[in-house]
Amino acid sequence: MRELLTKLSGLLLIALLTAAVLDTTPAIGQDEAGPVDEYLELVESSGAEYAPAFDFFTVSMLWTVIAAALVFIMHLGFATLESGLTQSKNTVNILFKNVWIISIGLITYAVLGFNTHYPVDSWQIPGWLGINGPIGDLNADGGDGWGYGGLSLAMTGYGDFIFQAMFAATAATIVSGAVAERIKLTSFMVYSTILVAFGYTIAGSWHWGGGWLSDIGFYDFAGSTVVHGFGGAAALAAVLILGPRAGKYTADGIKPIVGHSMPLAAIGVFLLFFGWFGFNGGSVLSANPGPLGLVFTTTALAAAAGGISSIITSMVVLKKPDLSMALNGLLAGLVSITAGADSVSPFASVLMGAIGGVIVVFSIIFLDKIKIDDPVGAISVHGTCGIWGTIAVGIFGGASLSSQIIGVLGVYIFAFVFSYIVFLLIKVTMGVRVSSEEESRGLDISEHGQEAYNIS
Amino acid sequence: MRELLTKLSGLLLIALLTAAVLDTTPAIGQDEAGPVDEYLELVESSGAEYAPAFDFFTVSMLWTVIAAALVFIMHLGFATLESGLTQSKNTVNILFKNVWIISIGLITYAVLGFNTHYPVDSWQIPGWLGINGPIGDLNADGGDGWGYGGLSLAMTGYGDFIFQAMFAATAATIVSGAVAERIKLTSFMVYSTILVAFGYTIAGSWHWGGGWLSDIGFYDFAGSTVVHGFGGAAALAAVLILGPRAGKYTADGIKPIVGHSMPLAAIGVFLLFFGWFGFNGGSVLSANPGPLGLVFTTTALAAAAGGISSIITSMVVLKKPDLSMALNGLLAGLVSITAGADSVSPFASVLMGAIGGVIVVFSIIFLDKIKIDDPVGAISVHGTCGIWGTIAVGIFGGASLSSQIIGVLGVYIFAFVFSYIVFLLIKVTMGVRVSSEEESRGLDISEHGQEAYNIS
Amino acid sequence: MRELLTKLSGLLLIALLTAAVLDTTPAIGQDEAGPVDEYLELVESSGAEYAPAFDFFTVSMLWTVIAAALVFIMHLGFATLESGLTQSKNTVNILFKNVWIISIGLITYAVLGFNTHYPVDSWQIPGWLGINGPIGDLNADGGDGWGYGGLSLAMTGYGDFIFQAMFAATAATIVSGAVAERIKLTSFMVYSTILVAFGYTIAGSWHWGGGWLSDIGFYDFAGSTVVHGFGGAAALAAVLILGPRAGKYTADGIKPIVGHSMPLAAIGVFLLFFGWFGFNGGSVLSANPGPLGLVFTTTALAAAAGGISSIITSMVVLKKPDLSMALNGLLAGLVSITAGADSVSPFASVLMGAIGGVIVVFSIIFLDKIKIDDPVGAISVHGTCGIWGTIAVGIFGGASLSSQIIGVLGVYIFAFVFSYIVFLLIKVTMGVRVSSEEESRGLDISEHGQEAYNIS
Amino acid sequence: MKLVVAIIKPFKLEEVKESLSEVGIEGMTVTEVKGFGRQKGHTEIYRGSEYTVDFLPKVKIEIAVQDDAVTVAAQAIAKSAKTGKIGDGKVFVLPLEDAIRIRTDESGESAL
Amino acid sequence: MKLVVAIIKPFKLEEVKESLSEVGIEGMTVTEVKGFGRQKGHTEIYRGSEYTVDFLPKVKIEIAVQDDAVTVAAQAIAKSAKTGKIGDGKVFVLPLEDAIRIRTDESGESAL
Amino acid sequence: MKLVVAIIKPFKLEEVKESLSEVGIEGMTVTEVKGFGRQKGHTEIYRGSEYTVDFLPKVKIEIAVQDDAVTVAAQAIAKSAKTGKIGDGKVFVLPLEDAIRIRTDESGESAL
Ligand SMILES: Nc1ncnc2c1ncn2[C@@H]1O[C@H](COP(=O)(O)OP(=O)(O)O)[C@@H](O)[C@H]1O
Ligand SMILES: Nc1ncnc2c1ncn2[C@@H]1O[C@H](COP(=O)(O)OP(=O)(O)O)[C@@H](O)[C@H]1O
Ligand SMILES: Nc1ncnc2c1ncn2[C@@H]1O[C@H](COP(=O)(O)OP(=O)(O)O)[C@@H](O)[C@H]1O
Repeated sequence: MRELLTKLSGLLLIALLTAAVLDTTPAIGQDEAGPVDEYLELVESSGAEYAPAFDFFTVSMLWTVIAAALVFIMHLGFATLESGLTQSKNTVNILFKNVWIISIGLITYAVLGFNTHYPVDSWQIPGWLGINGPIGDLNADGGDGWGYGGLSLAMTGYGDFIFQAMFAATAATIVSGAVAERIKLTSFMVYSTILVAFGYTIAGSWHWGGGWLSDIGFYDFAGSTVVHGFGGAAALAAVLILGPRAGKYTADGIKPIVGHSMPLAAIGVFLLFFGWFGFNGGSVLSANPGPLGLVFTTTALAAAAGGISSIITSMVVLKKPDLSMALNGLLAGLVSITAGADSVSPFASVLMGAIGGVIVVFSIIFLDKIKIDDPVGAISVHGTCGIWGTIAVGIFGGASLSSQIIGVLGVYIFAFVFSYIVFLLIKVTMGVRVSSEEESRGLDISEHGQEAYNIS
Repeated sequence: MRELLTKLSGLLLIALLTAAVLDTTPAIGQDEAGPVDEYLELVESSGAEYAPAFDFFTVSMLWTVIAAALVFIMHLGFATLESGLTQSKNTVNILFKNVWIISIGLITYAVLGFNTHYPVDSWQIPGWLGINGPIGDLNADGGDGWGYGGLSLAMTGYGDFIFQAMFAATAATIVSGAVAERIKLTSFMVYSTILVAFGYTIAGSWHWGGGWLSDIGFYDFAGSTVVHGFGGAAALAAVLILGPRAGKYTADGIKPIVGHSMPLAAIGVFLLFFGWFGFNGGSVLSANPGPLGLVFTTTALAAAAGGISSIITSMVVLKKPDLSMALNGLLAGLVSITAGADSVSPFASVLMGAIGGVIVVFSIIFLDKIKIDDPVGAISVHGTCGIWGTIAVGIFGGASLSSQIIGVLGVYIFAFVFSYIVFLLIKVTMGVRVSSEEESRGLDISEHGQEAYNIS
Repeated sequence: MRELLTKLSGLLLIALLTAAVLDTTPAIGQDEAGPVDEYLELVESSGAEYAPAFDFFTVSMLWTVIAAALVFIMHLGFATLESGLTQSKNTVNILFKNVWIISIGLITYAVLGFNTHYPVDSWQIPGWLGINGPIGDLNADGGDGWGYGGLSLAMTGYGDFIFQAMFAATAATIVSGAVAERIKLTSFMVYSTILVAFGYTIAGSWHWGGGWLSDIGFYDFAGSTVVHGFGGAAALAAVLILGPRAGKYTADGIKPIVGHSMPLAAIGVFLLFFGWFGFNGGSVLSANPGPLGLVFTTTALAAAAGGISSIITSMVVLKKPDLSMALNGLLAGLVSITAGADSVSPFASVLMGAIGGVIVVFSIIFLDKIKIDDPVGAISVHGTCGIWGTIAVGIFGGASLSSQIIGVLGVYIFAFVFSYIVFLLIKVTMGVRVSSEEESRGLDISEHGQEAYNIS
Repeated sequence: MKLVVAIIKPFKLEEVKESLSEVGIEGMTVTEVKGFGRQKGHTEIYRGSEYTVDFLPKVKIEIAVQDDAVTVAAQAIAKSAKTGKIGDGKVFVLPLEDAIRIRTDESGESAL
Repeated sequence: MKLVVAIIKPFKLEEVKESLSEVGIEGMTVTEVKGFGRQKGHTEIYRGSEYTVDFLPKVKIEIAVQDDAVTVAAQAIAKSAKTGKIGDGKVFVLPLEDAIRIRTDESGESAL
Repeated sequence: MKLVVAIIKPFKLEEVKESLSEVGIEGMTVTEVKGFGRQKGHTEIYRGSEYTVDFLPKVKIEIAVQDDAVTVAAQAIAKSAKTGKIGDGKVFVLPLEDAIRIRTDESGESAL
């Protein structure tokens, strides 16, 4: 025993010694120091015994940035979906708006969004409002290790930033679809900037920023309410002020304004589905195998269930297998699972998605009935299903139903009022709607002097 | 020495103590417990000495779910490729079918597919048939750790499920392309459901489920035969019953029915190529650096070789650089390497892909000659090249040639017969083909009452 | 103390013993050996104390291949962007060229590119020219572990190869856009092959291959100069010889030849943005959390800033919010950050991107003024912004300004001259331009006998 | 019989169609055309260079009618297509010597 | 000379073209048009609301012929375009005063 | 009044338009058509099978003019549209009985 013990200690000795001098001489003798060297130093510096945790930290960080890229591609999804479900004479305008949104969304998030979304200790109104300044060097002061947020966050400061930044623009994109084909470009540019810079981040701080919603135990895993619901409610307010597209609601009933390209719409929905794996999966905030697998599974099953149930619903209610409804159904399923993806069973996720798929069809038809004109169904998909998805966590995910309801009310009302006021102010100052002349001619020519298609 | 020894023990002591109490106090003193904490506990619980293996497990699981997302995007690839190579009057129908397939594919895989694909010990006919029920909570009983399948699988139960689930719908998608532009929607919905729920999973269980094919040493790394071949053979049976599109084969020869959008087709093929990195790369079933790098390399080189050889072939044989052939050539290369991506050299992969690229051109022309109408070339790409890819592992990958041949025969015959019977039953019960009136008008209007394009 | 010490040693004993015999019996007693087993053996074989480094190696390798897949999708981005910004009568031709480029790019890189890009010790002209043969089995001789390049590279040989191979074709794709709509297909096929096989790899070897540029301390993180600049300069030379498209520059001024599909163009740019996370992020060459997060952040912010600044510029200078300029602006931002993504602050990245977005607008207008016809703006985006991006590292990233300038001059001059000579030789031998008859009829029909769109 | 050919603004098509059916005209053939006349086109911009689009989208309606129905048809069109703004379009009347209904081989006025 | 104008169902174009060349008519100009008449359109549905598509896709064929060829042409078209179902279309005959072949400046019947 | 109808090669449209405005003709209606005549189409190939595309893209120009302007217009078109190669197209002259300017209800020559 003693003999063996000595032998072990010897081994151990070599190990620690080698590690200790790694920065001077590479482990497997060779001249130039590389990433693995540096990495070993990092591990050493935080105590060799934390190696496994440290590796986990690294894996989780990798997943975080990959997830950020997946969320980014959702913006292409939105751009193509919105283009596909609107008229070709407004396509340049829609694509332009989406370029604007992702750009301004990322910039404003760096300038003030991130620190307003996560005020940490600097609230103006504790738990309610904490508007703060730009990000600094997030790699400084251990922000590039688990020094950032201690062991409670398995990512670096920049990882946290870029992942959240990709979310930010989403709210504005949702509105973009609902107000399409008649909104004034410059007005939308101003509106969307204010919405992503302040509206989204303030509401977000209530929950993810550790504000009052997190205190009351509101549960919204990846943002059925704080992302999608916020966007849907904001869109509703904007549409109410903006009014429907010319010729949509006539004396003799609803005159559908048909989307110009179903392939574009389908590309959009599949890309959104794809990106959603980063949206929900990344919200695990680590590469923890258990939750990660569950989230991917519930997300995919809910989307599938939403697709099937919306198909059946459209066949029964509309007597036709309506592609645009099937596409919205997939999204409805995704929004419906977003709040509880990590806390419900696969079976529950199928139920949640399926119900979402039914809800979205009726919501779209209903909104049309009451003359709320939403060209792409954004209010129904994100707003209506956002409510359902959040409540559903109270039913299937063990969250407190009352907290869920309070959370929905809080965020939706704020989003609606905030959006309503901002949009109204813009209306009185610069106007929000193009002239009927410009509208019938199409925004591409009237706003951009460009056409989307030039088949020769 | 003794002195040092004591010092070491001291270090060690701190290490183990800290670890031991991790669940009560976080390692780097701070109040709230986070993912890294939990992770350290997990590591502890399975014995600190397994840390590296555990980390590997985590990395591999991450790769598994990312690969699942990549395989998912292949369904957008199929949707756009099929749309692009068919007429615009059937585009809504094709997109709709693809939404249906991915949705029903995921749901049926949860309901019975997964446990039928992997019967483990519950076979009705050992090695041949093991139809089983829905998945439960796959994170239970250590399913979220390497408890799942022991060390033999570097992923959790849900990781295994979602990755395999994304594969399942593929078989039906392959058929979808071959029967496009004339099949009755409802009939296809029924057919595809049965095919993915039973056909694909039963055939798959023979090999990946540990059935008779795995016993005879059949080798099919990522599914040249059990996925692509299955789909191709099933498609052939369906097309034989369905017959060609009206006006394709006339008294005075073949009248090509030209695809309506080459950009859509190209988008589809590039997305399939992209997703194939998850299809083949994920089939490594871990993040093992050696095989992973090899698989990515052989996959990419085979595709490239297929593209080049099909281009040259089309230039020589057809006197024209045919884009649709070049696109099919890339896919042919991918199908040809799928069975052996992990077990052949880069050089062999180039050969395998190049030969696949030649085969596909002649296969397409030949099928047209014998009046088998496959609008997108699915039978040639997946069926014909699937055979070649599987045999090729016997030539370049050291698998037993006879086992490979037996495997191909077994799966192709089963797929063909299964598909033939199911399709025939549907034909006599509900009919499989739209009226010639509906066909000439287009399925979009006749089946969906919608048009894909509305340029205004 | 002594008691505890004994206990510890006991634990340790078990640990080491188990590890020692891992290759004979699986750790958690169960029959079949799996990837985790093998992995533990690998760890053992390199010394248990390297476990963390080894895990890091594995994570980094995973990121490398994922990044390779992301770079691959950039080729779809190029294909769609180029198609969208050109006329529909040349779309088949452009798509075909892109299939060719990625295919031939991968193959030539395997045949000679990789070893010419990284000659290691086999230079013909040390630091300047080292043309070498095909890759062998890169997993051999420890190439599948950190034996490959020792600790200085956190990837396997194949990981290194596939990631670099995906870059290679980029140079040719950039040229493809600039010479679109009038170049002879076969001539382009020859030209692009030579360019990717020799031109790109030789220039690359000067910097990444450890050639003279790396000696003078030239800094180009992910290739503003050695990838994008090279392509832009080569494109300029080709365009000068080729001349503008018929009817572009007339007696009464510039007659714009309008792109045929803005949705295609937008899809292209968003996919390029998406793939750029692999292009820059993968160039960290490891999963090191600190740099990874920074690179993702600077990349995204620079793109966003480029988008916004180009939008503002187009509104001010052109009086119109020009979508095609906004799209080029995003790319301009990306090219501008590529050289310094890992070595500048987020703030600097915004500045670099914003300036790039302004530069690109003026560069496009200027080139049009001097009658250099670049249908997609490739020379401006990759060439002009490539210069800015590289210089900017000298301003914001602490690189030596002089080295940066020398590097730009060296690579741009070489690329221009190399491309000019090759293109000229092809012109005199096989001709480079289609007949004006073919040009006005469109390359799709004259070169391919196919049309891109057939709306029925 | 006459062939009444009208060039109108696209968004007026529905109105014109209705006012025609009011006067009992149920058959017509419609073509998307581009018009050039007093109404000038607009200038567009692409990647920095301006250009003018001269041709404006118009819709052409062709209606075969009996002689006595010409004025009614022409009036109905003129009334419903008018906006008073430049570019409203034209109505042309051409002589029509014969007409055949393919389905029935009827010819002359009964074919309309 | 006359200008024979036919409105037919799109999928009949090939047949009509062939039967015309059988009677020696090799030149024609074809336009995609939308037709409105006895044949009613179909109803489509989009996101829950129905709407009817009145206009049906048709093809217009214009053929300039010598006076004596009119009946042959008209018959050839009528015969080959007939399905007997409503919506088969019309054949109109208009007087044609002059024709010029741009390439050769020939005019009159020799220009056809 | 006459209706001058010209079928020309698409890329000649600009030239024709200019030479027409030179002779003071500012109004016209243009339609994209497909032409069939002496000029033969081309063969294309798709997935291994060849097929011929008979119809060639052409542009149809319709111009209503006063009687005395017919020759000028026809000449202007013929001159500017000529390439001398087969497929240059035709100019047809049809009688026009009446014309109405919708905007002003003017009719007859003053409507042109
Ligand atoms: N001489 C003509 N021949 C044929 N079509 C004409 C002629 N003049 C005008 N048009 C058609 O009528 C449309 C309207 O004519 P325009 O002169 O622009 O306005 P208005 O009819 O109100 O004077 C034009 O766009 C063109 O399509
Ligand atoms: N009076 C008309 N003038 C011009 N075109 C007509 C007229 N009536 C019918 N057409 C054209 O002929 C097509 C077929 O006519 P329709 O009345 O539907 O069937 P049928 O010719 O068999 O009676 C219509 O779609 C329209 O294009
Ligand atoms: N008889 C005709 N009726 C109507 N259009 C005709 C006739 N003949 C020719 N065309 C039109 O004129 C075009 C050119 O005619 P074609 O015979 O090809 O060359 P060319 O006019 O030089 O002899 C054809 O594509 C067609 O559109």
